[in-house]
Amino acid sequence: MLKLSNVEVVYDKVFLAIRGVSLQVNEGGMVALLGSNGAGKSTTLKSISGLLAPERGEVTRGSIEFLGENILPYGAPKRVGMGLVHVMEGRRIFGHLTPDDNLLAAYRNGGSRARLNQLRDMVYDYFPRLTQFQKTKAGYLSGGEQQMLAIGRALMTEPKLIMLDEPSLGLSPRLVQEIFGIIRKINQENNMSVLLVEQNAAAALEFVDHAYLIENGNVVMSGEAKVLKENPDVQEFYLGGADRVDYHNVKHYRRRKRWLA
Amino acid sequence: MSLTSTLTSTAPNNEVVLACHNISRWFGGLHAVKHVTMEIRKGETLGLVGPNGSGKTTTVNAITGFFPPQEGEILYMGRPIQKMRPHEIAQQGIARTFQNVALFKGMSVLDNILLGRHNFMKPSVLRAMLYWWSAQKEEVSNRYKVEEIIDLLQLEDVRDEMVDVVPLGTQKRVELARALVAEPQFLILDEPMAGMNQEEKEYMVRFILDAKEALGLTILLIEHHMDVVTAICDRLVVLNNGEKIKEGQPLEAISDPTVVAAYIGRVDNAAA
Amino acid sequence: KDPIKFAAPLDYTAVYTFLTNEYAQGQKDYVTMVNESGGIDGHKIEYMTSDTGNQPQRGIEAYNRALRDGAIWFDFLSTPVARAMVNRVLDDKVVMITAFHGRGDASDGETFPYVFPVMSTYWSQAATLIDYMEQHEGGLKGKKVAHVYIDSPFGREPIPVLEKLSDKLGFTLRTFPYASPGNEQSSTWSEVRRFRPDQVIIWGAGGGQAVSVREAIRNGIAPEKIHSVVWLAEADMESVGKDTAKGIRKFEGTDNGTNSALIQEIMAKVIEPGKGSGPKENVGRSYYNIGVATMAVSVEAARLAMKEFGAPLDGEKLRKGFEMIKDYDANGLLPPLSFSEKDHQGGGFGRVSHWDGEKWAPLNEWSNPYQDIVWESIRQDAAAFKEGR
Amino acid sequence: MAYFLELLINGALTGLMYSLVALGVVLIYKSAGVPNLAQGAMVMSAAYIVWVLSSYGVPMLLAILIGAIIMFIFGMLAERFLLRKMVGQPIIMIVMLTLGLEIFLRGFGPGILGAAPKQISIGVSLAPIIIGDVFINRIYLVGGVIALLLIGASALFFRTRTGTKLRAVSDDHISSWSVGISVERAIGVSWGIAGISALAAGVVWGSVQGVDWTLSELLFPAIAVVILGGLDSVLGVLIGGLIVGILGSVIPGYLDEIAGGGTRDVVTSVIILLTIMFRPYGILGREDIERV
Amino acid sequence: MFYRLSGIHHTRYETARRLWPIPADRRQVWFLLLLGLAAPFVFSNFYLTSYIMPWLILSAAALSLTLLMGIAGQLHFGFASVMAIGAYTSIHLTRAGVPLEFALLGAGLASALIGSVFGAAALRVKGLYLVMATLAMQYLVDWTIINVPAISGGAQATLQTPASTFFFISLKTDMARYYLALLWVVFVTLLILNIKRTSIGRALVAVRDKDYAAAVIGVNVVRYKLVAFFTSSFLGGVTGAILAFCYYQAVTPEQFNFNISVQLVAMVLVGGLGSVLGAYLGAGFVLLVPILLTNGVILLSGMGWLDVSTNLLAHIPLMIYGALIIGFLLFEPLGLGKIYDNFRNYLLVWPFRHSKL
Ligand SMILES: Nc1ncnc2c1ncn2[C@@H]1O[C@H](COP(=O)(O)OP(=O)(O)OP(=O)(O)O)[C@@H](O)[C@H]1O
Ligand SMILES: Nc1ncnc2c1ncn2[C@@H]1O[C@H](COP(=O)(O)OP(=O)(O)OP(=O)(O)O)[C@@H](O)[C@H]1O
Ligand SMILES: [Mg+2]
Ligand SMILES: [Mg+2]
Repeated sequence: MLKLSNVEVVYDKVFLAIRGVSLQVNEGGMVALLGSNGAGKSTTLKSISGLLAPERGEVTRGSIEFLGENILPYGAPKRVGMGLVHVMEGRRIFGHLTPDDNLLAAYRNGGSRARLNQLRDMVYDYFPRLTQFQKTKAGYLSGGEQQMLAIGRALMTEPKLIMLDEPSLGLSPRLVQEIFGIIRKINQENNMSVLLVEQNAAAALEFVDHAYLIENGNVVMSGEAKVLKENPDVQEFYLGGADRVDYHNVKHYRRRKRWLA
Repeated sequence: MSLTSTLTSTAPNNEVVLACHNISRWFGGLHAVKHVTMEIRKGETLGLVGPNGSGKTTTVNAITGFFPPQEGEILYMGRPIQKMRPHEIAQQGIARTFQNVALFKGMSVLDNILLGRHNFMKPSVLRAMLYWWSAQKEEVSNRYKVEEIIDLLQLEDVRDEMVDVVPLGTQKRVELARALVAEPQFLILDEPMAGMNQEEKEYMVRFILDAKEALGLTILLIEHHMDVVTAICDRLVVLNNGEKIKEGQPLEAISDPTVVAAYIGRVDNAAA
Repeated sequence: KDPIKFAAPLDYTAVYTFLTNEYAQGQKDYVTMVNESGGIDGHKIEYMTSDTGNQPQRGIEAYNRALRDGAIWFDFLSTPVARAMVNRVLDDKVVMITAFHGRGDASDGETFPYVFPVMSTYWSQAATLIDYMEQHEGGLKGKKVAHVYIDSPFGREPIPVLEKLSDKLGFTLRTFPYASPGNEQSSTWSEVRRFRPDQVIIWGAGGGQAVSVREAIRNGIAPEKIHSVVWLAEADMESVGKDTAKGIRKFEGTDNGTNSALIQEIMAKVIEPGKGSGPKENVGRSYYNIGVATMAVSVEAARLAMKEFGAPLDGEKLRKGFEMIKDYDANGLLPPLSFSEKDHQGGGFGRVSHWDGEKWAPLNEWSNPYQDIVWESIRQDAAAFKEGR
Repeated sequence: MAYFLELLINGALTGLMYSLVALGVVLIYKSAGVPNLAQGAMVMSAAYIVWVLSSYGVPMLLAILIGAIIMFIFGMLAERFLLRKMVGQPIIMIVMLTLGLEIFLRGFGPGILGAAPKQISIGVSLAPIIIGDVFINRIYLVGGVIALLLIGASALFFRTRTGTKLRAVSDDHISSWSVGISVERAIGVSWGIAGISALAAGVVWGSVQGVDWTLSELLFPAIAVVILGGLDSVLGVLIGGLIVGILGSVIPGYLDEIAGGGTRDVVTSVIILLTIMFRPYGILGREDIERV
Repeated sequence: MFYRLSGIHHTRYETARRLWPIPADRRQVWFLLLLGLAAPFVFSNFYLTSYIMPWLILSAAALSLTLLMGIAGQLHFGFASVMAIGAYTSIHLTRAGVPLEFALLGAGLASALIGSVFGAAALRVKGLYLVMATLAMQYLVDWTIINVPAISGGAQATLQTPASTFFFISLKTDMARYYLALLWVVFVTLLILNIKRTSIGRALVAVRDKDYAAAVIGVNVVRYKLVAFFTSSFLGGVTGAILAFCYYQAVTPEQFNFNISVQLVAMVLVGGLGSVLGAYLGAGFVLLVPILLTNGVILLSGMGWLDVSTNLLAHIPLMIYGALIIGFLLFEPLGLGKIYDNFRNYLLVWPFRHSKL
């Protein structure tokens, strides 16, 4: 349902952030995008959701298709209307609004009140913890709660594909597990596709069917999660090897990555 | 550099570097930190863990003077510091990094790190005016220390980049460098490894261990990556809802049932 | 023959917008008339105008540019700009007129040889208004006079003269400032009403004047008791309501309307043939006539200078020309003005007129009362200026 | 006592009339996060529009209605062609942009229509309402009532679903985009509404002091009101307006005589300074959520 | 082509920290400095006194404000009042017989003291609220000057600058006044550049960017905010005095009113926040563009190409000026300085289009 071919993004008219990224997400699929810092993962998601413009970024080449339609000419709100939603890195909830108003703000214009309540109940069902904070400004919620709210807010737009940028960042092990669990539940119950950017590769590969590896703005490897997990490079650089890492004896210099698939 | 050769003992001894006695902090009606007491001894790495919103960052903010505790006492090297302002506390030799990277966006990596030398420089307009006769010497002499740390943390190639364009992982390293050039005795790290993949995590751990070894640091570490915490901390303090619920050896602490229920979730999460 | 260059960098866009257009129209039309009839001894007058936005630095630029181009006469119609220019015109020896604005002490020609207030200064205006009350309103002894003014140097300028007059004539003077720009004066007027004044002087300009009049009437002060500085015009009366404002008085330094021979001449020679520089309706309005009058006096000075010294004119000759003007009434537009090396005000004549519902109608004859008191102030301030320079 | 009452009442009404100008500033800030320094110039432009219409013989009420539509469209256009390009830029740049707009409008209206003051009248009698020895200004009363109505309507508006979306937009443009809120439209609407409130202010103030560029100087008291009440609080506009108006009337009413000069601007300035020292975010303004 | 980075190596920390590490830049700076020194002989007196001198002095003012707004991040919408304090102080001091050299110093100190008092009052606020606090300063200072005749100079509210000498050189000639202005702006420029590259500048930027992060490395946030207010007000005060002595030769309250404050802010912003070059460009833009537009429009209408009423004629420059401000901000929000930078960067990477990858 989502297809990127050869997408190139330039920031500030001069800085090439990704070059020739191609990837695909199928209906109901769960796909992960892995890669080190600054590889261009967030940039890829922003190019899909149309959020590059405010950062002076621009898709200079390639095409992005969603549900068979080329969405590049569309602005971000229109893409959300088509069922494509992006939960941004760093949560970015509306800090001065209550959680309830956060959810309300994301509900589409002109939708019925009944549907609104239904969606809201669904979100509170997934994240019962949010119900306790009816009166507090969302900006004062803890990191994990904000993350839940951000996902819940995205769900209010009734998406067909949800893109999550590092949802586990800064969360406690229990919450990571909880949130991944909920994402899986959402994926299964609503047949919603998921495109997930994660640093926590071990958790992500457990959980998706398919994954892409990005380095330096290029896709260097892609395949079934199961297959990737067995790859020696992935093992060494993303999963910390087969055994527990001995942090006290980490090598200072390492061999180059080769990405032999 | 010859940093690694000036080895200091990393074995904990009995000298208490920092002691919090019964500190509390409210935000409006919210009791974010409840009567927390803890001690950190010289050369030790203490892990501070707990669920999100349990008050870890607030505790650190209390120690560093941003949100002074409304109750209780904080002693650094035996002296009370809870009434001092943040910069005065920094001048005592306490350095920290922030959970959400707090670098100065308008500056290059080098300038950011140079700022860490603030306490060793005498900034003044008059000196700036007389640059060639006065400030230049200071700039250059402090530069040597900065270069040492840049070397230690392997930041050579991004030295002249603007700090907001380098990747997040590197930014965290720059922030660590900025804290280290201040030559602190006590270092607080607030989630230095959030948002890093395995490889970067390993590097970061290496840097922290190297720095600790080279500079003889005492470290307070907040981190959600249990594998790291168990590997490098000497002791753990576990907070939940602002209260200290457990203190002890890392592996023992995180397998405590209350800790597992509140924080870890499943036992095998502890490994990840 | 070479033109005589007059430069008028005026404020078209800021504080003085309420009058600049009409004023400049009057000046231009008069220049057109002079040039149509052959100029001064065959020399045409070149009138250069531009906008200064009431900003001194733009005024200085315009001044320097005009000076380079050979201008010998300047009119800025802006207190701040004119003030920034005083030293310059004195050094460069070119004439600057400051009709109804600028410093009152510049009337002292010995201290300010190149500055000509040309018309009654604010001090003379205050004296004329008080004299009218004294003469025609049953005397001022024991009466109460309220001076309601915009809180700026301009609004405060007449206070020393008013104080001297209150001592002399035995009336009680109270001053009521309102905050600049004067679009909101309600608390000031609450206070004025409670003072129960017998006479009220309003001292402001532009929109603030209309607000003053409205507030005065709203607070039950009869229009006949309201006396204004020269800056009150037809537009303000229309704003308040022509009938509501009936009876309001103001100081007048030039004739109003189109009755005077000079304005008639302009109508015939410039307006009728379609050579006017602006809307016809403006002709004869207060600020138009002031513009005509300033230009008429200046051209008269140039004429006298030309006769005496011959071409080419320069600032010094023009100044002497001004000082040669004796009993000049601009064909009925002006009270008889006489200048001298000492007196650059021209005598300080004026009169009081009132709004009769349609136009301003004079209430008394031209006169220049209490000039001794006025000159006391002039000499005082001029001496201070000399000291500072 | 009557003197005090009169100062109090007229001051309160004046304050409400300032609130009318201030309301536009708050509306835009609350939904777009932009402090609009062109609001004064918008008030002026609105008054010019009504003057032009009524000078063509359009009845006042109709002129106001048409003016409201024009001002709404103007607000939308300002967003479309100016503000939209500035999304994500530092706030001070946007402030400068609105200043540029203010300079432009100040040239445009008086340039096209003539700088001499114009008159509009909404047919309110000059005669005051007299209660005992207290004179109440009729047109201020009208202005005050209009201000109350508009403030009430705005307060209600922000409770609606659209209002919530506008508040979300002021919080974070980019994340509003990410959940499908059309930031452009939201900001456009808020500028449009600010345009309408500018019209109300323009008509009332225009009939008090005449229409010329000095109407744009109403910005300063309006900003004082906004700072006092809180930049993003509609209710704050009401409270701030009342305080600025009353103190600005009562204090000079007693102090001017002693100080021998107009003390109103000083009073206002001191109010601002004190507010900022003791309540940096105004009486009802929201505090920045700063988490270390 | 024009700029080459290759072949330039820094072997010492000193040279890496030079003001203009690229030789081409250095050459440009020398050229401009020489031009500045030769200006009285190159340009006619008219251009010198109506354009170059006010531009230089206002650049110094914009630079002083840049220190506060651009580097230290404290917005100031009352900077003209700071300059007013300097101007009035210097005039009163010289009138009292103090030599000009000391009067300038006194002007700076008076402005600095009063300026930092207001700064201190506004220490807790940022952004727009600071704008308002400083606006209040403008009104309070204006009011004091206007209402205290001893300051404003009596009923006329005008004070002429007395004839003075600066280091034994009489300021009677335009040339002498020009060189004093030039000396001052060069001094301010070097000072700001040096502040920017030393520890004090970094501390100020730190306070601007993230005050809590500055505190954690030992920067006393309160103190540095005050230092910024003090220094910038000092420079502003002296600049105000120079403006009075070299350019206006008289002071009236209107020369330093709120509009001037807005113009100063506009200079800093249109030039580009924090950019030294931008301060020059911004000052030039705000000062000269309205003048040039006015003259241009008059020229056009004089040639019969623009047949409109005087009133519209006078307002057209205002409209264009407003539109230009808007246009530049839309085109490059970081200001004229950034436009120049982009151009320079283009030359630096020429003939390539991108700097990376
Ligand atoms: N607004 C921007 N302007 C200029 N360069 C940018 C911008 N945003 C990102 N970049 C650069 O683009 C590259 C890719 O960034 P991106 O944020 O997509 O990386 P990422 O893979 O999401 O990394 P992270 O793990 O840090 O989130 C980085 O080198 C980054 O410095
Ligand atoms: N400035 C503040 N104002 C109000 N409440 C605050 C503030 N800072 C923190 N809190 C509240 O205090 C509680 C503790 O927060 P804290 O940031 O210390 O948690 P934490 O343990 O660091 O969590 P995380 O792991 O998510 O960083 C939270 O409920 C938070 O909402
Ligand atoms: Mg990312
Ligand atoms: Mg935390």
